[in-house]
Amino acid sequence: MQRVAITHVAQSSGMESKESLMDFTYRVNKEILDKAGLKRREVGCIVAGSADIFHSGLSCANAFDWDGIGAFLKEGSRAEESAFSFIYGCMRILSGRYETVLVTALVKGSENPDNDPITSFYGDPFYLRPVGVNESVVAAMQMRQYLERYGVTEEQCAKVAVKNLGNALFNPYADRKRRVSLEDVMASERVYDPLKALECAPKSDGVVAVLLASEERAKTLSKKPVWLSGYGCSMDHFHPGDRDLLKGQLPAAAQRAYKMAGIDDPGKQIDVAEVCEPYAFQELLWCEHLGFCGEGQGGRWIDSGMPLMDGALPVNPSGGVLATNPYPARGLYRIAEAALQIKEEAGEHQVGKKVRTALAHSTHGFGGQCHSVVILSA
Amino acid sequence: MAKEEHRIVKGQVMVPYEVALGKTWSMFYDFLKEEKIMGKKCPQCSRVLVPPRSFCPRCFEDMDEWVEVSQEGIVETWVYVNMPFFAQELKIPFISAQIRLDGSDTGFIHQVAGIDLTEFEKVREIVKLGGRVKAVWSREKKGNILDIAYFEPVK
Amino acid sequence: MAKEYRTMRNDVTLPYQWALGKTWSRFFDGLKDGRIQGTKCAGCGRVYVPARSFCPVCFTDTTQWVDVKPEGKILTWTLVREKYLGQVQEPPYVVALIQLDGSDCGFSHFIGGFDLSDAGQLKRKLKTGAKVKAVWSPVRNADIRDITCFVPVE
Amino acid sequence: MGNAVAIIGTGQTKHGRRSDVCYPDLVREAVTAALEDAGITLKDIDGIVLGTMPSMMEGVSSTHFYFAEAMGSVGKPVLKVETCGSTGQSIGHCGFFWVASGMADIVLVVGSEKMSEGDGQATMTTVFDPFFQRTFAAGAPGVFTMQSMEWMYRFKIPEEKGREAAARISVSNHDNAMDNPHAHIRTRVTMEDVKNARIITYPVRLLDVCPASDGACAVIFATGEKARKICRKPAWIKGLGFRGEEFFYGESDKAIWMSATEAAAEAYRQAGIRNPLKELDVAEIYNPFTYQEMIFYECFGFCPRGEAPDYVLKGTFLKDGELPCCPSGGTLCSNPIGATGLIRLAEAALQVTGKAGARQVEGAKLALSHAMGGVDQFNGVTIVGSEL
Repeated sequence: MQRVAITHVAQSSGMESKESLMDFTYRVNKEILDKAGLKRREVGCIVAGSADIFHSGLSCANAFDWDGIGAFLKEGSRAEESAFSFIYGCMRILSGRYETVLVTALVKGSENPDNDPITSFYGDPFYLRPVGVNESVVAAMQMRQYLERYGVTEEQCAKVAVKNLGNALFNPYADRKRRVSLEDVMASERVYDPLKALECAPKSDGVVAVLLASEERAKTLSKKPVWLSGYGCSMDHFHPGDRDLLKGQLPAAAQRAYKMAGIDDPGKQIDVAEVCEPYAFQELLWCEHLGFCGEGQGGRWIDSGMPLMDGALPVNPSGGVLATNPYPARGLYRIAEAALQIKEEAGEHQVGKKVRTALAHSTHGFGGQCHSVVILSA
Repeated sequence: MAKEEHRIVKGQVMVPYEVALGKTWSMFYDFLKEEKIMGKKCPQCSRVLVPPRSFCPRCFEDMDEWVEVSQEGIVETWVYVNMPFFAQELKIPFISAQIRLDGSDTGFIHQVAGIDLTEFEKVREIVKLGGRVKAVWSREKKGNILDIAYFEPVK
Repeated sequence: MAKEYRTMRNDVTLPYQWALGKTWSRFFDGLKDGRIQGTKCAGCGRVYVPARSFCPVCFTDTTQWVDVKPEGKILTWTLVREKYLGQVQEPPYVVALIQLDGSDCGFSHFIGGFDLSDAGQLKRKLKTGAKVKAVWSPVRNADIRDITCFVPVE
Repeated sequence: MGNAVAIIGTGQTKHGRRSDVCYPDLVREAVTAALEDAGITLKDIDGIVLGTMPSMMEGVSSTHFYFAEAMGSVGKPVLKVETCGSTGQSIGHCGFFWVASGMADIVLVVGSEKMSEGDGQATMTTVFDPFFQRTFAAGAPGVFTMQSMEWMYRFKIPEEKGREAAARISVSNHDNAMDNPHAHIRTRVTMEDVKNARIITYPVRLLDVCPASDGACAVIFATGEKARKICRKPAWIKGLGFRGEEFFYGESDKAIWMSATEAAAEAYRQAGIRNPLKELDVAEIYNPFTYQEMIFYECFGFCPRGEAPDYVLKGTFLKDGELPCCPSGGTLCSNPIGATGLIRLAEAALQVTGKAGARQVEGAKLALSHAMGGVDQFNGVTIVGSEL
């Protein structure tokens, strides 16, 4: 069977950029090609990751993306969420038809309205949108159930924000850089009760690119390629009321990825995880679903210190989505960060332990309607 | 009253965005204020692109060289637009045209006006593919594409 | 958004006319008449509100219509304080998932009818599992806002 | 070619103004039809690919959420792929690669659009950049007219001849649509009707232009092994290509249209086709405008540059001609944009498997399908055959 590797990674800062989206995209793609020593023309295929509604008011995002991602007259495509783009890029290589694929995700959150009005357009115009459902509303309702069903405390949820924003101080690409205490988080406005302002992700700018290569090509392009060893994805019901918001589809997505990667004890076999947590408590819930701790144990898990930077299974050493949230690009940021940890190129936020296997997770939609899990190995 | 079996719900979506021009496009508009049309030249393929880019999409190299192009050019193609649609900016009838400005290597999209546009048959006697047009400037410059008011046929 | 670098406004406004289809037209006609109707799946027996033309789990057409009670229990809720563009109403307001008696899913709607600024009252009235009932709008347009909101039943 | 992949089932809605159904139900109609055609159930599906045109065409963004149940994706992996008008081909390509990668055995691909719910031309205007070109955009007709005029001028095609050939294309597409139960527009038109129809943007008249349709299409892809097991007569994917040019209209030459030319060349290379006019048995071209269809004939190598009108006038592309084009009635008679490119692929698959009913081209073994997207920016091509 063909294998696929990430050979190079490039990313922009998550902070507000003064550049046009086109130039902003170009800089990062130019950088990754230079790093790999490749010309645009030499890349086999290019896949963009961008979403129309998050795309500065430009419909058919791929049209505007095309020049900046270097895709002029090249084989290519676009997926609407960047973990989708990543796996589509991998499929192109695994098919044996391409040796290299460049995957680039891009957005300028600073040009868009806030995430709450934007995500309300996920809702249908008849039932959900007219009663004010958006991603934060569903997350808050999910959090309330999480607190009540398992007795997880608000403080335990707030600790995620403290941890991730703390980690972000060591990540030069992070958007929100501010040391916050547990008291700060707890005292921040309860914007969607019980969710507090500092527990909700910002909206960020961000361009991130990864270069994928076939096994043979990867070995010539990079001294330390990072291999895709597992992938899983799963979609949930549209109406939040049709699901148990605390069960969801992440366990199914994770099981698919673990099966492919031959992982049966994720808490032990995974060395570091980059988890998509647009709301603080979701990191705890997702860690349960990923099998890092038992059902309802998310609160104890963070109390134990396991997911801290120097813990047994560091989660979001980059600062995660709470620090940097370029919405449609955030999945690929997780994947890129996981790859950097394996490559030992994460710089100041490189975790203390040796990383052989890393997990990257992406989610979007109301209460995590769709989840993707990627396992990378050295 | 018999109820309709299926119905339509009307609605509107308004999403505001504020997009950055970046350095290259900001400068392009600054040049328009001075009544100059500037393009950028690719160091590799030597093409001059108007509107300018900070990079050449084909060669994928930075373009740093500004080049002033002519305010006159050839109509590569045009269309007489006389149909209204939602949120249309220009009053109909208008002419959209692709103009190859002398000294550039790309078609520049703008409008042709300055003539009586009411009757298509008369318009096509004046506006022709391959015909020459030149820029007419707006007196007041607002930093947008209509700082060039329109292109008019050169007699 | 006042920015120190050059930007352009790019406001996208688009008009829509969304088709309800047969099932949802009938559901909203019901609301206009003061009835909340669901559809029942012949396969799994679940009752869905709002009504569905097919069972979201079994993927088979639903044919049986059932009336559910205009009351039910709170599954979860949030108090919205955040203000944002194009919001459906002025905050604060409460959005909840409500399981209507006789149905097998959560129904998204507002909870109101009391002073939301009183934290004590809020906590007392908005307990998960607490009973709520629909308040009908005096003006009905055959849409989801024909129910003004749900109010706690003491 | 690597791993073999085949189409084992297709399904389409009745296209047209479908205000009788809500959007998810429209999608489900196509999905159900495709499953029935393949003789499998949702349980057999390993993954689902969805695509529409821009998210805001119908005012709901990221519709993979809204359609989760309608496309049968709950509990399954999904991919949402979108490339504007060429979406239909791009999602087909994604279905192909998902199966070819070995990560899935059977993948369901769904494309849809409900044009009656939004304002198509106003939405398309938002594809143009807000900095330079949107001010002058006049929806799709404006652009396609500019392109057609440039092409005729470049190759010195007399206006009368262009008009005559375009009218012939309109007449033949309308004739063909009479054989297609899914088609939106099913009325015969005469040459005189076309030439006297209301002017949209000169020289393009109403009957030169596609309708705005509601519709969905689903296509099921499988590994060669599965296909042979499940399907009596699969349609094999022989070659595919997708190309895009610069974003700004006018920056590349639309009379030559490199993206269309090179997308087809890539697909031909993979399929081993050297003389498309001789080797292809049928083509389903994305032809929202009559004049544009002729430009595609040239880009796809069906005839030399500038000679498409001659070939049209001698009947080369008629149903009984040397290379029948759009026996389904084409995009000109049904255009639910996000589905349209996939419909072309589905129609091509039906042709090479002998399942096209009244629109069947006798003995068709090798077929080209195509879609175009953006402001004349993108082109995707897929070639299917009755044999691997």
